[in-house]
Amino acid sequence: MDISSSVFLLIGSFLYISGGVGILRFPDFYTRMHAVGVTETLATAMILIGLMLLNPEGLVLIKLIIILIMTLFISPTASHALASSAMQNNLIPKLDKNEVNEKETSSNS
Amino acid sequence: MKDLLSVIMLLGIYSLLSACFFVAMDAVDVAFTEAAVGAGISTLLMLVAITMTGREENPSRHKPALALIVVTITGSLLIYGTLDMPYFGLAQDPVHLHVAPRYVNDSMQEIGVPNIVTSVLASYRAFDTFGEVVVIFTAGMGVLALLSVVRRPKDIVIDSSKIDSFNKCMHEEHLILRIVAKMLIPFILLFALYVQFHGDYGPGGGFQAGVIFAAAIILYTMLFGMNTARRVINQSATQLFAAIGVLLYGSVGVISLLEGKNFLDYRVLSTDPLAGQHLGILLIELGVGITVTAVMVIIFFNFAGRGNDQQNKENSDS
Amino acid sequence: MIMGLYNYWVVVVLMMIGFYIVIAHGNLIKKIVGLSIFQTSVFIFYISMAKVDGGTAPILAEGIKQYSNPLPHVLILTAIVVGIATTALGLALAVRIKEAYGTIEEEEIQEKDNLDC
Amino acid sequence: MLTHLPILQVIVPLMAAPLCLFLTRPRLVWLFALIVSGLAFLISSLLLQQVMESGTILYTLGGWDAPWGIEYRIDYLNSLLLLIITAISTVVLFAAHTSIQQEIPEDRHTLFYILYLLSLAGMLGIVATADAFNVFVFLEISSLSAYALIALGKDRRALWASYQYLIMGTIGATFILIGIGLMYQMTGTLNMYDLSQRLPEVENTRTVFTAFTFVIVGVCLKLALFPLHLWLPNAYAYAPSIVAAFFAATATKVAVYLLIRFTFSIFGLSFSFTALPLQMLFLMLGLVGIFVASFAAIYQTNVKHLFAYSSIAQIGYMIVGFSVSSVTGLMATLLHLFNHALMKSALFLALAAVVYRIGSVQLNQFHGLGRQMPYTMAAIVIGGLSLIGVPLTVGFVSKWYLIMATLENGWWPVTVLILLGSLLAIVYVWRIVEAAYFKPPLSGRESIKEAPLSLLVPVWTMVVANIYFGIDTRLSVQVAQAASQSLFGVTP
Repeated sequence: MDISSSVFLLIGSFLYISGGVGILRFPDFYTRMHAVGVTETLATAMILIGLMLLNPEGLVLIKLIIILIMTLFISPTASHALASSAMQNNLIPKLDKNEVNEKETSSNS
Repeated sequence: MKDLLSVIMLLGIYSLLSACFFVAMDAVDVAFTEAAVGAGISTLLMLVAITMTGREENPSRHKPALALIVVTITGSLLIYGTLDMPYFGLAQDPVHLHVAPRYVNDSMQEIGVPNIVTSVLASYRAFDTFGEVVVIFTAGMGVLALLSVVRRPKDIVIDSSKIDSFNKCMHEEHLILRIVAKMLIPFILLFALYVQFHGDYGPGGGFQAGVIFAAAIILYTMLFGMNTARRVINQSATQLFAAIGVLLYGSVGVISLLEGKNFLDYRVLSTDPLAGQHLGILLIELGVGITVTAVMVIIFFNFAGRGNDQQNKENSDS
Repeated sequence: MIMGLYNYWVVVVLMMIGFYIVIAHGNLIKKIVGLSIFQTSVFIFYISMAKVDGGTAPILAEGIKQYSNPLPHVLILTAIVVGIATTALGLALAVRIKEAYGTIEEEEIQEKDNLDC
Repeated sequence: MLTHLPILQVIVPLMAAPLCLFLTRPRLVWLFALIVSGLAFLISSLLLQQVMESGTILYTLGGWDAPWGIEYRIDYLNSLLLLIITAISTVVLFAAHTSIQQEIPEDRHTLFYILYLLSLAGMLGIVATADAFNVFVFLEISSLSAYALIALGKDRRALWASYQYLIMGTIGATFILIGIGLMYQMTGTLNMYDLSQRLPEVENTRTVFTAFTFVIVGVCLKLALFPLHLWLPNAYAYAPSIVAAFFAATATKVAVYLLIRFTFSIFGLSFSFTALPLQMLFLMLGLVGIFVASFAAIYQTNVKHLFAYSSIAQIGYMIVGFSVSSVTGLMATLLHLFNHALMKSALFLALAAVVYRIGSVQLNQFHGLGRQMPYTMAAIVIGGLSLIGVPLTVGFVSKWYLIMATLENGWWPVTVLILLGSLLAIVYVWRIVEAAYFKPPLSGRESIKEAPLSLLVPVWTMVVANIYFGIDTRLSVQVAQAASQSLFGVTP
């Protein structure tokens, strides 16, 4: 039980870190959002499952399950809201792979 | 940093981190409040405020030398003051030897509530909490005095037909957000009630519950528009609720006065002193919850209403 | 000594950052942000002094002997509320100032006032 | 019910404030607020009587004993302050209904009265309580409502003044909070009496020294002691006249009270005056404050600004009396506190009447008002004489005791400086007299009439009080003497 929970926790932490790396390394707003949005949901789920395995009975388990369900709803919605508001405010996704463009966005941010 | 938006987001993160620090320091109630207030409501209010004041800061022309001197003097005085402080975390610090032991050791017999913070907050130092509710009420009245917009009846008549058409086109845009929010809001309200009535046993209480309850209403307002929210939540009724909360708290105290005991002595509320304490704490926490919810809603509505009003004026000017 | 006091020193540094922002910056919103940092650091100071090594959160439960001091927690709950009340009022004033003066920079407001006199 | 007077003093206005929201018409709200304030005045006079008969009154809130629960402790010092605050508030409220008609939009009237009552309750709470943290909470109630009230002023500069006051006030309050935290850390208690018992054990630590400094600086910010006075002139000048009248007479007095309470009752005399060179520092700041503010007052063209600077100068006198640190000196401070409240409320109420008629308080608009508004102008003249300290007015009594106190200590240069300061007061008061009586009325303003009776009655109530307490000094001197003797621990 302990081992499996630590495996889950480790996977979750790894995903968080990779999301963080993504935020720093990706070139523009949408790709960065993508990096965080995707990893974060999964990572949170992993960590919550890991915690459930640590304490598999009682009120705590129910609370964790509720948190899990809520996160599964909320974090994709938040990413969606962020992306759509960026789109509405005319932030154009970077499509070409021009080197000059890349430097501009990184210096802007 | 010249962009106020990022300044405010960083402030929110700072508040959330300090909330985490409070958990590490065993102050769960405080952490809860700091997360709800510092990271939640105050960030939100600041964001609404910068939509009206603009988010760019001008390059400054000030000379920081004087400020630096003042800050250095104050800082070094504080560091000087820390040198004789009792060390951090030791059980024999004076703070832990006087006054506090009674709360830890006797509050179970005297009040019968497991959460010591609640029993100190709501019974031993209940008058401070009464003051706190009045502070919140004052803030609500102050914001009302500063920002409330007088609505001409003409606007409202035109509004109601407009709202529906406006809603329809907004519905397309915010489809996902609205559906998720509709699902979440009942849960948020339920959670607020849980926090409200579970405050005796775990972290939580009237204040945190009030903020969460208000957060649900604010979420609804942000997604469905001020005008739709106005149909559900009556402005003047909200103001009355803010008053009712304070009065509920105060009248618990007045009942003890009428029974011949001192102000806020809950033991008169029931024949059994412990049951009296329970009832008293329940009632005053309810008062706190009502006032906080109402005031938060008042503050948000007035900020947002002011913003809408400004936009309308600009539109009619152009 | 370093282990016993470092917590307070961090608090002092945070406090002074907030205090500096309040007095040195000219933007009204930023002043309020500074005030917020200043107050939050005072909260951290209070909460730090309540901590007892090996203690737990002050919610009575069986089998636990050592609790942290609940009194500073209560005081800070009140102080947080006072803080948000001040913030709300300050922001409301800033919004009104923006409407009346068209700016929220301290120097520009002073200039406009001097013109009025 | 008589045993519950200490708490009733605070909760009557505190609970009346939300009740105002249930009343529909502003006129009703005004009447209600006036009754509440009158009731508070009644309670405070009963309290003073009780204290005079039976000494200090203790009242535990929630039935919990002192260091664990919050306690109210009413002695001579508090009851004097309570009496001043409630009396001024009642008289000022009487004039409020007429005055705010012109200065505040109709839909804000109810809110005005609510905030006014909250501010009153906050000040009463600060004065009545014996718990250091409770002071902070009520300080915030009174200051938050004060910021909102000042911002209700017509001029846009009122907003800016209110914002500056908010920043300075919050810094001051946070400093006090830090000071209280440090004291709590060293002693483990928040009750003032308990603190005064436990502080001597640890008084030689650097932490207590820091706590003392922070509390003093925080209080001085609220007090507007020179050089921390920058927020005050604009706040008083651009606030609605009624608000200015109320705060000029009470707000700084509450801060002086806190200063006295912290230095004498909590830290104790010997610590307060040895840890810092407090005596010299306050003497210097007080004297410099008197002169700088008086000179500034001479050059003002706005009469409200003029009186605001004169307030700062008067605070200087109180601080000088405080720094003498003898029974007579403290007595002079307390007397001046009482008397200055009477003078400034009379003057600012008279200004409210002027604003009501001519809509401005610029000095060049005062021309010829001496003949057009004879009663109002006579009130300003008597109030001004009192500021100078002419015999038969209250100003004379307190200056007399102040001079006695400095002479007792052999500080004759200080005495000379105080007298010189009074000469400066003659100059700025004379400027108003000159404008009002010796200049012809402005053209197009011949039709200005005397202010309505609802404003004249409160103005003249205060003026008569100025003269009455200048002649019959028994009550004020007796209470001030008893208070300062008990603070010095002298048994009469």
